[in-house]
Amino acid sequence: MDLNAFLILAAVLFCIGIYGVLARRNGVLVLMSVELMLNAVNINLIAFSAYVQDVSGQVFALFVITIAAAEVGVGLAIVMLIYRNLRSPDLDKIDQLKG
Amino acid sequence: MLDYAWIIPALPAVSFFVIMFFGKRAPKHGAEIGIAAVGASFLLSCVAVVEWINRVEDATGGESHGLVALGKSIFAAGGAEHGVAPVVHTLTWWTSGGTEFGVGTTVDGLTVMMMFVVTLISLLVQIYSTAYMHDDRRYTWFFACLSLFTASMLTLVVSENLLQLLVGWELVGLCSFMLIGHWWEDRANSRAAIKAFLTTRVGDIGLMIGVIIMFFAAGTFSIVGINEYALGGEAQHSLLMFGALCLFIGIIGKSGQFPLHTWLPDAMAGPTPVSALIHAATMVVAGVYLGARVYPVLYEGFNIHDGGANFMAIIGGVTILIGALLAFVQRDIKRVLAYSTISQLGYMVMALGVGAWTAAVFHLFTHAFFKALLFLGAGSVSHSGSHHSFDMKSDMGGLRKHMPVTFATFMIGSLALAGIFPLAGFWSKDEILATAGESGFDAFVVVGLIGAVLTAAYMTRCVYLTFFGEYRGHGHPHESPRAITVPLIILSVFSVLAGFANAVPLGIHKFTEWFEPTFAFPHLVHAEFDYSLAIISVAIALVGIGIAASLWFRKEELGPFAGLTKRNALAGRGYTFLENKYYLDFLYENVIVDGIRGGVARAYYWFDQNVIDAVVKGVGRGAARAGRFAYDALDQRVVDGSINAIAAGTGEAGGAVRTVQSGRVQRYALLLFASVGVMALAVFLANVD
Amino acid sequence: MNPTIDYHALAPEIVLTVTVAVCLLVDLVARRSELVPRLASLGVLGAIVPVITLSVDGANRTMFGGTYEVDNYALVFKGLFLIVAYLTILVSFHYIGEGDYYRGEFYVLLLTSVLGMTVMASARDLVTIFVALETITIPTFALAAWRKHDTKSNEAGLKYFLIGVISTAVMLYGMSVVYGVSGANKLVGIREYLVDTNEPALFAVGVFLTLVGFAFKVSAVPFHFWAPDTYEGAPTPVTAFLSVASKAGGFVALITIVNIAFFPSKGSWQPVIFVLAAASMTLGNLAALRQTNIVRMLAYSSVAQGGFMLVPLAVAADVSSNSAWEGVVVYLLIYAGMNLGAFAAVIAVARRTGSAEISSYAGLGRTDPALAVMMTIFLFSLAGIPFLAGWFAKLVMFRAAFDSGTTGAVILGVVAAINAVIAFFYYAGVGRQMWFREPDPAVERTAVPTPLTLNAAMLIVTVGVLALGVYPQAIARLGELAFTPG
Amino acid sequence: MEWFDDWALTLAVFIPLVGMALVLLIPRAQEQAIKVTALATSVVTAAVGIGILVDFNYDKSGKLQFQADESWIDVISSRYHVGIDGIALPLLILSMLVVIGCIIYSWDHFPEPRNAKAFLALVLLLEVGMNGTFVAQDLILFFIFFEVVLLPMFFMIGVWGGPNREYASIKFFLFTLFGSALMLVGFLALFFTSKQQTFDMVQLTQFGGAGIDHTTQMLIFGGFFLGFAIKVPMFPFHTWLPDAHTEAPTVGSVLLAAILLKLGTYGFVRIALPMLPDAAKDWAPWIGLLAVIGIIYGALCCLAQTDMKRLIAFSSVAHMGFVMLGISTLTDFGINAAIFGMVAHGLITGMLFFVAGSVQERYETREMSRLGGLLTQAPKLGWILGFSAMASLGLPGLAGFWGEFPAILSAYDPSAALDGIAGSSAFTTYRTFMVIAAIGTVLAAGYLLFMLQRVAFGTPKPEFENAHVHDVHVPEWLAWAPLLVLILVLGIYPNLLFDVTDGAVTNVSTLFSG
Repeated sequence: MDLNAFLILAAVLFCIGIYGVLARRNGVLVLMSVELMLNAVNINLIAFSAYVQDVSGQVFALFVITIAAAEVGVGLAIVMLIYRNLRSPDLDKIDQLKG
Repeated sequence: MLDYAWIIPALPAVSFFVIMFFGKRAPKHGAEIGIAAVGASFLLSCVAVVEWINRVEDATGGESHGLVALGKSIFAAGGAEHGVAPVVHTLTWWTSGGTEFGVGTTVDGLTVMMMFVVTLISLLVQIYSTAYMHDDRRYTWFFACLSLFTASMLTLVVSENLLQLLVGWELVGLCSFMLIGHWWEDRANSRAAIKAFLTTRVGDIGLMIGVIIMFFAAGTFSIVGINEYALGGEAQHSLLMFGALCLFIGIIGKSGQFPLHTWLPDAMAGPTPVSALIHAATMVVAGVYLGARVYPVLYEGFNIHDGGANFMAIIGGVTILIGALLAFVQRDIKRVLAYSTISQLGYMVMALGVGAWTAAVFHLFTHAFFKALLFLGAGSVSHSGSHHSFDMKSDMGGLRKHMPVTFATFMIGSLALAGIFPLAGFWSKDEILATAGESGFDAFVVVGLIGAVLTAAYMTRCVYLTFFGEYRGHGHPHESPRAITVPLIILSVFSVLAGFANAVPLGIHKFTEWFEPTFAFPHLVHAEFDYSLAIISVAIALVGIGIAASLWFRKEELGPFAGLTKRNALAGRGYTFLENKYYLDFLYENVIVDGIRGGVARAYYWFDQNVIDAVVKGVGRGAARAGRFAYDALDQRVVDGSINAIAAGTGEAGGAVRTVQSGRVQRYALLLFASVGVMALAVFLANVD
Repeated sequence: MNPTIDYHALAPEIVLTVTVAVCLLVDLVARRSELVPRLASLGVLGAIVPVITLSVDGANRTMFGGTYEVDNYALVFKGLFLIVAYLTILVSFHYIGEGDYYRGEFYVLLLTSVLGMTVMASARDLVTIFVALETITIPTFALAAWRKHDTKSNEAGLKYFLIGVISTAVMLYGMSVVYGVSGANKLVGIREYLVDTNEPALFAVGVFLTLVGFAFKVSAVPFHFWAPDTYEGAPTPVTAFLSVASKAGGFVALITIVNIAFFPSKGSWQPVIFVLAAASMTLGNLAALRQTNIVRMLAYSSVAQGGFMLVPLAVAADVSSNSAWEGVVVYLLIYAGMNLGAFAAVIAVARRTGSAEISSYAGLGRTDPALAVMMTIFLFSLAGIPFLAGWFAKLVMFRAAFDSGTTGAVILGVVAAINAVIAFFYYAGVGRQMWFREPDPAVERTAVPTPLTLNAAMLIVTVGVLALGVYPQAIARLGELAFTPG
Repeated sequence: MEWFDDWALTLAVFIPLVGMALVLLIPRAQEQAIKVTALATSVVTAAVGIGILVDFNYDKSGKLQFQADESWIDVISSRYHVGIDGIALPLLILSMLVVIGCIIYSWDHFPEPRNAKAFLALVLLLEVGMNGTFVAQDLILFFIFFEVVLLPMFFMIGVWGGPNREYASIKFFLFTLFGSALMLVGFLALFFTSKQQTFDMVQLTQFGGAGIDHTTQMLIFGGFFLGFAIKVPMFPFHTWLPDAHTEAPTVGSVLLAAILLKLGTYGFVRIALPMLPDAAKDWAPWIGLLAVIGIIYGALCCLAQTDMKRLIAFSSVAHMGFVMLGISTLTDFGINAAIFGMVAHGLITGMLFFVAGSVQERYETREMSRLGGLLTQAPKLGWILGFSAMASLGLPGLAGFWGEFPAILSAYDPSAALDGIAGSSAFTTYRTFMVIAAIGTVLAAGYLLFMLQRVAFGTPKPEFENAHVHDVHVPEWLAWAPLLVLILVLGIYPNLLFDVTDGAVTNVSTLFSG
């Protein structure tokens, strides 16, 4: 089994996630990009876990999945709140606090 | 008393505090306290003089029991076999690095002589002041200051060491500052006071450094110790030379020598009794006294024994001439006397410079009396004759009729100053010239003679303008009260007689015997009385008087002029002399009158006021300007400015940092990822083997 | 394999968990009552009890196969977190009670976060650290946006959240690399790997990426961008909590992971911390200089303070004794107190003027001298002026730098010294407003008295700051204990 | 008196702290009670000071006495170690004395915005710091006390100061903080480079920097130098001083000039020189250079001033230049002179600031062009101004002389240890310094007389012609009399002080004699 293939896949996914986070203006899409990054991590963890023959990596991945869900939950709630107050999910419009 | 000499300065010092704190409540507002204290000091000084004389007599009588040397009792290498050691007492004053520094008294002939002069003149001045300053608003304060002045001068005189002398020296300066600026309401007066203080302080730099050099050279501040060191032969000559030079700078500043003399005429801003005190017994003679005190240092440092010329003699000579010349062109009687003092101090310094120690000190002694007399006389004139003015040309004239005592005493003083036989000035001045000639300083004999002519001439002018001619003032001139005239009379007695203390041709050498230090001192030259020189100098003085008399008297109407010749033999003789030698008259009508009065003196006065004094003022102004530059340009702009610039720059940087905080969350994310990327790369590269 | 559970060791966490549950229930039954905060504070105090008994006992208790450890180190921090939590509750009591907020949930989330912190203090493997970190962070995302009708609060929450999850993702990526290269999940295992092997450069990158997550938590430059915006927009008690407890949580994680796991691989973490320290101090201070809003200023100040705290960490590898680690801990403890005090005072002032602008502090010394005195004490303590506790924090920081004695450390020490001076400028700026200026008549003041809870919180901190300033041995000993094996 | 020996210094330092706490507890309305408490505190402190003076063993003034050495912060090996010797004793007593004077002086006229409670509390806190600095024998303890004075002075300038007070107070604080931060850095570096790893000043002095390589010593000394030189202040770190003095209330200026500046010079004598003698040798000529620059520069700046207080402030720069010149010679002469100079400057400049404050209170201006004729309107005040100015310009017979002249004297013959360091010959260098310093005395006379002339002499300007000017009143007399008497007494019999300091100073100077 070629570990590198998995690692490269994870890296690419991670980078796509980064791109999404930076380029998307819609809050929801940004959240999804973050999910992409977290999943890249999961691939990494599981691949490594298999490679080093240690189960804790997979446990780690499970925790990441769970917590990512919680995170996205809170995240969506915040985006909703903003949408409710500003009537827009556009992140560019949110710059009251600066300096 | 020689062992308790500290009491003599202590009395007036205590009286200063007593007057200051209780004087206002005293019946005579403090004057009596001051007079009592100085009077007591005077009496004790007399006792000291007598004791000292006894001591010297005992020693020279061949018996050694007089040599109770309380200090060090080593005889100077080159000293006479009958040297009498000074009486020295010390207490610990301060300690540093385990070394103890003393404070105490050194009493020898010079000391007792000075104590006598200082206390006597101070006493007379104080008595005089009770009348002169009668209505002054700071009468009490004035007496307090006079007491302090006397105390300071006496401290200086009895000093055991140079540091203590420096203390007295500065205190004398302080007192003259306070007294010159006594009427400080007028800005001109306080300016004169500050000028006096600052100018002498410039000289004090020299003194201070000189004292330091001598301390490290000789390992002690003690005057006896330093003198021994200077003569010991072990001394490094360059060190002595620097020490002497620095000390001499102090003398220049204090004793009004060229070029630091300009403060002295301005110091006339003070009340007249103060002028008398400053010019006769304290302040300015402190410089000469210092020279006499540490004479071995100057003697070795300036190589006086070599003859020819030296820095000190030259400065003295120059001062004689400029002082005398400047005295010609003054309208203010006190300024005439002030310049005259400068000139006479020049004699003393020159005397020291040519090795005539005894003559210098002797001249100091005699000069004290007649100069005090002249100043007090001038004060008397202004007090009762000219309505508090000192302007000879506009407010005086013809006062001899109204103020006979003042006139007579003033005349005596003038003649003594002019060096007319047999008054005090004659003996001392003559001794200076004789010794100078004897020691091979021929050029300075000529300078001294020229000075004598000029002295006689300007004093004649002064006397004439004040006492002869028509009264030009606006007051009601009358004779001064007794408190003023009595001191005048006493001083005139001394002005007549003091010279006989050392009347060499009469075989009197008492002054030399009693007061000349023989302990740790250079071998001094004593010239024989030189009759030709004496005659020349008197004649020359008479010529001066004559010239001046004819010059000023002739311009008046015939009446007063004729009156003068009848009443005043001296002036008449001068006049006759000139009448008979008309060509001489012509000579100076055209040459000397236009030359000296109109030309040389005025030119020099211009030079003095516009160059020398301008330099003095310019230094002051330059310092102020430098100060403004240092403050405005350097301190506020550069030093403080750079600090403020750093502060401002830091603030700007803060502003720059703020702009990064744009408020856009995705820009933050970009920065975050960018930093992560860059740093991750850096970490990777750094850890790659 | 049945894990043996030491209930005494877990008691603080258990008490907290129970309290959270009870609070939730009570909140359901009795809405809008003051019962929840009271219960919450009781719960926190209750959790302190086992911390004390455990410290008295003093033995190390290891659980779950070495992934969870209750030792002196953990107890010191648990104590800190619980005290901070208690003070935060005191500070929030009226703030949350009087505003337009969900009250019950606020405390539930707060305590959950604290629970995460107590866990963090004991976490000894990557997974537990990750879970603890997220338990700390996720509730605070919500708390930051707690003022739900205020767009600024929303914005604060969003920024915090986004940067937070991104950092988490980066950290996780890093952890996955660390795990993959070392093959160990437990920190001790990672260390063993490092001692035995010459690690590849990739591992260093993994370490760096892992540190990013913590750097976000402690708001170290350049991962601090969220902090000023979030601090300003969030409700002030939340800001206080974030700047103190949450930051401390991040530091604990950082110390644990660096001290136990990464320590032998000096090259991979030391330069990073060095850069973070220098940048945080300098940029934090510079930005703080130009602030007009006090919360924002304190935000930047806490960035800078974070930089100071990183200094001993940056030199720890070159110091033979534990003094550097102790330095971080002592600094952290003192910082927690004074910063919390400062925020409490900000809340108290805002109650009167309704403003957080620094200019609204003008004349506070006249209108409310006691409050102004306390605020002054907190600020000058933050500036490190002696006999206020802050000086000792600064001292141990400098001490660590000079103990190592390497050129880099000395440079860092001098940079810190200069920064300490710059920092004074903005702290004194507030003092200047309070004392040197007349009250601004344009600012409306309501004469509401400062509530008792708030006053109590400030007073406790004031006494602490003064006492520790005069006798810092107490806190120094605590720092020393943390690194003494029980 | 075993008990007293152990506790005297602790009492001297902390009684003011207790007093401060009491003052803070009294309600603000009861101003009289506050004032009495503050005064009583300072008097009791001074009584302890007198006890120390009486019990002090003058034959062993070089030995630390009244020592107390208790554990304090063991973790960083710092101890509560206090003790006093002949160098610190005069300064401690001076500090106590000046504080009493300040409290009495402010009795009836607290500067705006009054608030006697806060003002006196700050004064007492200042006393804690000042007394503590002089008795501390542990570097960390020293540092704490050194810094404690900053806050009260900051507030004193900032709250009770003049129009530009904010700028001045922050500037003061930032400057000194910068210096002390680097000083602390120096302390720590010394701690870790010295073998004993101790902060104990006695041990560090014995250790004398042995074994620390030269470059490190030079750098550590640099830290000390910045810390102390800013406090002194030496050119070019002096710019905080004129601003601070100009804006500070009278009492603030007095305390600043009389005591606070001394902390810097004291630090040089107590810490920098004995702990790092090797580095001190290399630094000394440069310190001497800055000192003489300060003398001339300060004097020149004085000449440009129109504000009386600012003039006095700049004069401090010049006077402290003499003190530093003395220290830089590394000889017993120089250091003795420096300590005398510190005390004298404390008394004299303190007095000058008092008078300047009283003048300002009466005329509501310090602009010298508007003043004049003080001697006619308030003769006693004018007289005291004259007396203080004379003392300040180094008139023999008054205290100022004994700080100035011996310092100049010592520069003629600097420590033999310096030879070969300052260029070709230390003697040439230092003798040049000596001449420059001597010129400085003339400038000093210039600006002080200049001030005296414009303020005291002449007649009042038309705007104040009919003003009713109260002459010196009772609190002023009470506050000033001890200072005036001491100026005179020390001037006449300097051995009072030299005798106390000499033993301790010799300990320092012998480090440089070999």
